[in-house]
Amino acid sequence: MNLQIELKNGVMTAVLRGDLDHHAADRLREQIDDTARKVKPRVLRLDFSGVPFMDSSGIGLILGRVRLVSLWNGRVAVSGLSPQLRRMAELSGIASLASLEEEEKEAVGK
Amino acid sequence: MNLQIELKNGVMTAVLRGDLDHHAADRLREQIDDTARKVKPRVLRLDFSGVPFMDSSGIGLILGRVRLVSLWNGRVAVSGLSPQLRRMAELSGIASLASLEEEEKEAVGK
Amino acid sequence: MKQAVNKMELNFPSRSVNESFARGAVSAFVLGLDPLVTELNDLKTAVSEAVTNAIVHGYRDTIGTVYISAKIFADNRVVVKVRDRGCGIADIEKAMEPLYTTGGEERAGLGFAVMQSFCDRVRVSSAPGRGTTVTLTKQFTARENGE
Amino acid sequence: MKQAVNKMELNFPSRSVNESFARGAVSAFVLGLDPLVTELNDLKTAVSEAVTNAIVHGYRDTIGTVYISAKIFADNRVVVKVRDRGCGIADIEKAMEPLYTTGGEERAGLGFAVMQSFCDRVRVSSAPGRGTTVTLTKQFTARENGE
Ligand SMILES: Nc1ncnc2c1ncn2[C@@H]1O[C@H](COP(=O)(O)OP(=O)(O)O)[C@@H](O)[C@H]1O
Ligand SMILES: Nc1ncnc2c1ncn2[C@@H]1O[C@H](COP(=O)(O)OP(=O)(O)O)[C@@H](O)[C@H]1O
Repeated sequence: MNLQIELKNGVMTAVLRGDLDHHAADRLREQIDDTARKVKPRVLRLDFSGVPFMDSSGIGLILGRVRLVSLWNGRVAVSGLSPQLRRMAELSGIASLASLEEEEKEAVGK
Repeated sequence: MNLQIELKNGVMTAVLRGDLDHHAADRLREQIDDTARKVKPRVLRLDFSGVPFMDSSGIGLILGRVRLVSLWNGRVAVSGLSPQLRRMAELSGIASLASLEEEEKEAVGK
Repeated sequence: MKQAVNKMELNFPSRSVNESFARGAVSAFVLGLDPLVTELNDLKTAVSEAVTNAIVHGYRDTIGTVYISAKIFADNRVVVKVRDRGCGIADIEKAMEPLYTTGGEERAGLGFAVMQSFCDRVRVSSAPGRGTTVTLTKQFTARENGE
Repeated sequence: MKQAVNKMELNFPSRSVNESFARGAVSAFVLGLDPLVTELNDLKTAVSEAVTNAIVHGYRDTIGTVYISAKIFADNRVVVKVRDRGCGIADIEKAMEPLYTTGGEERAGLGFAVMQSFCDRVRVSSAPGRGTTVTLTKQFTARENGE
């Protein structure tokens, strides 16, 4: 698992790469939270476009970040979910807590 | 494992695709020999460019075909060996029995 | 139940690095069925949930051994058992309720829900102090090319 | 010898379809080392040779169980044992000579030579009628990113 963090206009984007299971989530969480606690971003975007596999530990990772950023009234946006990950997200009902961004715009707008 | 056979001017080319182990070799051998016995090609070319993995069963497959086509004075040409497969081929000394074709020409000639 | 056409048994210590090993091994086992990508991914996901539970809950504060067995039947049905000798589950029905978790903030309480959604059948047998066995059954699509 | 940092045990029936399963499972096990592609491929090749021998020679006219165990040590050394309870080898030295084979026309007699070339160490212990154990040792390169 590999993590890349970008900061821009109060938006912190964490780009995840690799399989996301409990083992990987444990390691990612620490790294994401270290930066998030310092930056206190208005929006924490989690980009899953580089995640080929995810189990419910990924949902736990999202929910934990929703809880964290709510400390400063931030919100979590989730992008880049493949159909498989989207199924997992829908099963979990996280859509009411984090905004699941559709990739349609990107796909259509060339 | 998947096999595609092409015939042209007395040359029979068998294009192999997939991992080549004892299990796969057993299946390929039958299919290659069925056609080879009917066609009796002057040259039997085995194209390994679609083979990501091979163990010594692949060498057995080549040697068995050398033996078969020698029945009608044919020869075996081996092409498309990756560096890993080339190492296996060199270890086996099959170069003296089958011609190992270099891919340089193709690579250079665009 | 008919005899399995293929089977395997596997065990490893309950370290989280082995979650991906367990998925990978089960994947490699069913690859001979030439499975649909989605079906393979469903099984991998369910195995990942069950193995994670053994590691995180079954052997919560200790390292124990996780046991996996898998069978393939002639009709392309795959049965995977994931077993631990850990703490066990007192109330299985409650444990299987979506969102229920004893794992703290970072667990979603969705492991069993995911197994049920991604497999055809999930059976849990458990006894406190003795451990837990989760049996996952998934029907794979018959492919012409399968061996 | 120091204690292993990770280990696994695996068994399956001696059907040739399991040659790729065995390679895949061992691969998945050492993937946590973040191995170099060539080193991983070397180990896969050696495992494939040893497992094929158990299936083709050890259990020549029968189906038996093949046992694999693998250990990873702190210095990134990997030890894989492949064991059968098949016919055994009477003369191990002779069996290990390149090109020697009792397997007929389609075997190259290169299995042991490949294991030796692709691993750092190969140990064979065998007794006629009792079976064979092949122990493969390979040192992997330490990667910064390994876990
Ligand atoms: N192998 C196990 N051993 C002991 N308890 C378990 C085991 N598997 C599940 N449980 C219990 O069932 C609960 C629900 O599990 P699950 O639905 O997978 O969600 P989660 O893993 O996110 O907690 C766990 O929190 C735990 O209390
Ligand atoms: N597990 C085994 N059980 C019994 N005999 C074996 C085993 N492994 C190897 N042998 C013997 O050693 C010989 C040489 O093996 P090897 O070098 O791997 O070449 P090959 O598999 O092509 O015959 C085999 O032909 C067989 O006689």
